[in-house]
Amino acid sequence: MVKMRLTQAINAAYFEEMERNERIVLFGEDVEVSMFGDTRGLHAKFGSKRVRNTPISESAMTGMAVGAAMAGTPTICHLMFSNFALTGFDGIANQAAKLRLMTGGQARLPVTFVAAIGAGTSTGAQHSDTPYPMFMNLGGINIAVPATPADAKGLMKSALRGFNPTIFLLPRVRGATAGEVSEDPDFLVPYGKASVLQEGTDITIVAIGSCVNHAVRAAKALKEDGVSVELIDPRTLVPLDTDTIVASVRKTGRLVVADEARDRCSAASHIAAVVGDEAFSSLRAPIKRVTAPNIPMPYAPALERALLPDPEKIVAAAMLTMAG
Amino acid sequence: MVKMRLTQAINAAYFEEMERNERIVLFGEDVEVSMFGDTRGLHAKFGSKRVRNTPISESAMTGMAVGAAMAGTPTICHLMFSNFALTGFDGIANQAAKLRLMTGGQARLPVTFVAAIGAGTSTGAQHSDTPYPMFMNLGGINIAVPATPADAKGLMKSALRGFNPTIFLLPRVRGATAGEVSEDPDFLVPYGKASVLQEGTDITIVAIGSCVNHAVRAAKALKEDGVSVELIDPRTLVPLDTDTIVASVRKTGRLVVADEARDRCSAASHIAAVVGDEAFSSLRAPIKRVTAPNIPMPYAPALERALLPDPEKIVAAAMLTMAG
Amino acid sequence: MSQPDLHHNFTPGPERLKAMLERMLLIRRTEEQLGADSRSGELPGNVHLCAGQEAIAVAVCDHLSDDDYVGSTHRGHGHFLAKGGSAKSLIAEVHGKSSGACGGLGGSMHVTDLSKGMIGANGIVGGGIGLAAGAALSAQVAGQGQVAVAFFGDGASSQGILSEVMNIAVLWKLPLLLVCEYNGYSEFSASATVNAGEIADRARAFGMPTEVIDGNDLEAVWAVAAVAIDRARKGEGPSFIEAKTYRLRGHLEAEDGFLQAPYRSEDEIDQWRTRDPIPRLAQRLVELSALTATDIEALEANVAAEVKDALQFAHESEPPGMERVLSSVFVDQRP
Amino acid sequence: MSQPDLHHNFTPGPERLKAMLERMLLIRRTEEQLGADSRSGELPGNVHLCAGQEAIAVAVCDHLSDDDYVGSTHRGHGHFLAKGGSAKSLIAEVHGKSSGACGGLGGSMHVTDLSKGMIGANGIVGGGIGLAAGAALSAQVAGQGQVAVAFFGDGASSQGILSEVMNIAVLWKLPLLLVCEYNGYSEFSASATVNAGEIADRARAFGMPTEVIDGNDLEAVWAVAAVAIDRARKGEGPSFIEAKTYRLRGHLEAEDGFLQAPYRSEDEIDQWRTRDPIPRLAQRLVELSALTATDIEALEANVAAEVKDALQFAHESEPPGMERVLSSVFVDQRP
Ligand SMILES: Cc1ncc(C[n+]2csc(CCOP(=O)(O)OP(=O)(O)O)c2C)c(N)n1
Ligand SMILES: Cc1ncc(C[n+]2csc(CCOP(=O)(O)OP(=O)(O)O)c2C)c(N)n1
Ligand SMILES: [Mg+2]
Ligand SMILES: [Mg+2]
Repeated sequence: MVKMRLTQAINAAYFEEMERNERIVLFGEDVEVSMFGDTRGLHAKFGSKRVRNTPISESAMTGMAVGAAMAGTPTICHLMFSNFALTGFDGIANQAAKLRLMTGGQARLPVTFVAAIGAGTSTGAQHSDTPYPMFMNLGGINIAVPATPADAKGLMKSALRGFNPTIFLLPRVRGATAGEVSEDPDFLVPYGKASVLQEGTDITIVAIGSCVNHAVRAAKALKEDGVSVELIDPRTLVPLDTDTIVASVRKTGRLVVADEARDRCSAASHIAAVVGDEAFSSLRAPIKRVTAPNIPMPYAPALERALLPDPEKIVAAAMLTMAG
Repeated sequence: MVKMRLTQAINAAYFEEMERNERIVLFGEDVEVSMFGDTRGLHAKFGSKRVRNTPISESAMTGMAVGAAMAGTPTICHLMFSNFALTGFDGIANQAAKLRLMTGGQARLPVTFVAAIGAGTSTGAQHSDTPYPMFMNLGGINIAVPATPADAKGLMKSALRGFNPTIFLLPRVRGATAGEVSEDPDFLVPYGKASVLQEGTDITIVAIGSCVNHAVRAAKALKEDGVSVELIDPRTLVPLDTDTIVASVRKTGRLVVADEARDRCSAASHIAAVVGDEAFSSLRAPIKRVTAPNIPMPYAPALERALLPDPEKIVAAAMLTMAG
Repeated sequence: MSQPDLHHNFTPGPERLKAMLERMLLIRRTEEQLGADSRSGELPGNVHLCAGQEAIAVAVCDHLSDDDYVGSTHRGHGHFLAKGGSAKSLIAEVHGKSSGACGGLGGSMHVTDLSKGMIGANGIVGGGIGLAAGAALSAQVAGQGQVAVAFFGDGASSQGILSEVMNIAVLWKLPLLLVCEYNGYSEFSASATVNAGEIADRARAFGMPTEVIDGNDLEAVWAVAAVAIDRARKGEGPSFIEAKTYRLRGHLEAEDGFLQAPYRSEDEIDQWRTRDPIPRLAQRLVELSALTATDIEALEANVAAEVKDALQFAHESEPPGMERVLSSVFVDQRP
Repeated sequence: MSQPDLHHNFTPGPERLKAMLERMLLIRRTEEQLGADSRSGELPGNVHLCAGQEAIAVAVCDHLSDDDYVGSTHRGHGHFLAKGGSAKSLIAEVHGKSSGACGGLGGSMHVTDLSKGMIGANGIVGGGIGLAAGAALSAQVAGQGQVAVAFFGDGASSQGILSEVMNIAVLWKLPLLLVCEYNGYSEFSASATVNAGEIADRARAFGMPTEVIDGNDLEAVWAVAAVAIDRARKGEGPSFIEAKTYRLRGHLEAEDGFLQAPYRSEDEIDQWRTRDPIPRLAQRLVELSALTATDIEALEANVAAEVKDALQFAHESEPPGMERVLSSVFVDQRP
């Protein structure tokens, strides 16, 4: 075990897997310099054949990543901010998510798209989206949203050993939080297995990405008020471990979902819909969603803070639920 | 009143509004020929200044439509199939949906993106998506999904008289269904006002786009079984008339949502989440979603039929709910 | 800009030409069958036929092995067969059968045979360009001398992804051949109304060897492709071929159902019929004394038998079941 | 391809040059203030400064009125001020205040002033190109002789949307001027590593009048832009200017926080400092006997006062409230 930040954990995963599998390549705009730090050192170590800066060409990048994967080369396509995934969306939405089905299962698509999500640093509406709900609706692509360095490393390593297209999202404001990470070269985190961060009996809180940290704090505050929280981080949104979530709510009877995405058709909405269906008879109160409102993110810091989920909002939602 | 098909109703809306407002322009690939028929005759009538075939350049098309609108020209950007909206997604997701907010409310964006949605004619995975859930999550763009010729005309006319970016989606398999349409030049259908197609007391069915017709048939079948259905078509998904839906479920205590989109983070999920929250104490059974599974659409006709919502699936979901 | 010349007087020789003539015939007759099936309402979906354009696919793919890659378009039957795909798996696929190339899950616009390096027809105009460029990157990293070819239309040339790919391919010296099948139309729009300037000039601007050739002259295509593919194999980077051709059929078989007026003249079509690459190559082989009328009949008979077999195979095959779908979304994972 | 020449010996005359010098100074000093505020941690978000590139924005916009449109980039402060935006509304915006150009909702990457025809900085590289082309379409339909200018970087030139827009602009003869601010870098990548061939050649391929000029020579930019904009106003279609320049500051002010090593040499930066367009124009005016040392001091003092006022204005302004947000998503509709 060693303590590292989330971006360092991803960096370690790249290093280990690119050493283990000589075929893996990585490209993206300025991945040599590495603005976020996750690709730092890779070019020096693996050279220009396997690590390449690209021009600003998101359509070609996503399309090429899929083509390279289809031809047998596991490919990491680094898209910097997740909004730029929308600029080059065809390769993701119309190709990566569909090609295996369209080819009748012929294609293996070991391609991993990496991008940062989330607001909180006043980068404005075009650099602050949390678009995983859109990706979840695509139907043919895995989605990882790690909230801890260990999960980041294990999920990235699993993606790079697998054969399914994956969107790997870094919660931006969590990049600097450190945590213990295994050094076992075969440390993997499976897709579709939620992490139960804390067991509890009164209420289930499901938190995604940047909201996990908020939820941890909220759970502490709630504990002081005598509320026992079961805290679940799904870690991957596709596949989504609804079994763990539903089982938890069957036990607690209450659910709050905290998700930085805009509310409409959010991951929170979907989880609420599934639980509302499958755990209906156990529910003792309405399921509450703590999400961002249905608007683009403004620039001014106070507005950003006011709009984003935080521990207080999660506590408030939980208390409302407890009262229900 | 005159009987016409959905695409004819849209055609009539274009004609009337383009005559009324000389500034409106329309462009898209082969809009002169008009594969769907909705743009037929416009070029002959309004000429090459206002009606233009474009090259196959979805990124430029969406970006230019937004820029033209921002500069004061109401613009219809015809994208043919909704999957191609994903090819040119930046102009929609990063520009249209965000520019008014980013400019602090300076920009008016009278831009209407038109595209066909849905499967059912074996056009394969890249021509069969129903991506409105993704658009709903964008947060700054209106979405119309008319299911009748009258709504199609009225919603299109409202979009063309307004100043908000709008995605106008034609349910493909409904294109040929005829219905009565007003000839009043000021016949408008408002955004955010659901249409209650049938009042009932036992169960609420919310149906979107191509599912409306299925739901009408399902309601007939259910009536024969003595089940009284309240049938609601939201008509616009942004804004979404949750008030009407919630009020209905408060009355009936039961809800089925039928939506051709993939289930995960679908409109159905979102409506279920909102109703599960706001009408919690009235619910007598779990809310059921009749949606497409989380996979790209296959080609073979029998598979398409098996995967898509239909009246039988809606009836089955309703009966399950009635039993609950 | 001085760029290497792709023009050489290479020639395939009569035996190879005869094989290519047969391949072209197979494409033509297979598509005639599919066109008839589409018009009779037997086929689901739409079909886009490449009749008249076969020389380009066949001549280019003659230089490729199964280890090389081809990315294609919505009009991909010809590329599929030229790359070595079988008429059986093509016809079964378009008929939506489990024995089809993609198990009946893809359809006409998605015919793919990875075992032959055919990475797929694509329903997104421009989509195949990105995929082929990615395959070229994979080939370059693998270092085994494989190449990738992207076929695309004149209409597709206005998609931004082409410009992006040309830039990257030159910068990275990718083993990529870009083949623009200039058939003069983008759906129902004449090319000049949707393409400014000469398409080939766009490629030249990036510093890529570029040739404009008669795409209905199989030998001409073959000769230029020989040089371009050889360059790619040797690590000398991408090339661009603009091949002028014509589609003798409609944009899609169903177009008469919605067209209000013709978008091209009967005259124009007739003119191009006289330049049909198949009789043209046959004629050439006759002139070379490499082909007799009897030979032609034999070729036609072979091809007819193959198409008939394939159709019967398709008819006798089962449509795909749901299990096939569920196992075809992810690898080792249920959707 | 023979295309019209944009090169002429038009000259703005000393008074106009002096006004442009002052505009450049205003941009420089305003950005110096914003840079300092960013580095001191007073500003939210990131700022990208255009120091060294001011001549291009100022010379081009000198030909434009408030009815003309400018689409800009992430590095848009200079375009905003050159198009007539005020330092007050710029500084207040970047400080996130309600009195800012966008009420503090946009920030540095989105500064917009529609009343001046400045349709916005844009956080998406290439985004402003599409918007400006759309504005050009609007102008063409309106038929009042308005024009639109798209500013974008050398890095942005590899975005496919540029190729798409060039094609459409030529086909439709849009009143559009495309201005590539070639500063040699795309973030931290030297241009030659991300751009194959000459960018201007790509424009030529579409058949557009195209010039490559010294972007630090305000008069040269002015003269070429004069012709291009005149052509656009007369309905003669789009033009392309590639203006070679250099950014004297980092890609973003915060870059020292994450850079492990410099990506350009001190030497290179020093060399370009000697070509700074501001002293260069001042020198030229002195040579023309149109400017004295006292004049320069007066200009500097004016500008300093304006920046100081603007900063104070920003400091004294309130941050935006939630009501402003809720009314800024839709027109006549709550989000
Ligand atoms: C992204 C996208 N936009 C539009 C279409 C609709 N479409 C299908 S084929 C076609 C024309 C293609 O023209 P070209 O590239 O010249 O190929 P050709 O049909 O002539 O072989 C269009 C516009 C599409 N399939 N994908
Ligand atoms: C679509 C998109 N991709 C990537 C980025 C990240 N990015 C911001 S500026 C920049 C470089 C732009 O270079 P250039 O166009 O030359 O402009 P310059 O910064 O030199 O003025 C990049 C890659 C972005 N903002 N948008
Ligand atoms: Mg064509
Ligand atoms: Mg630059």
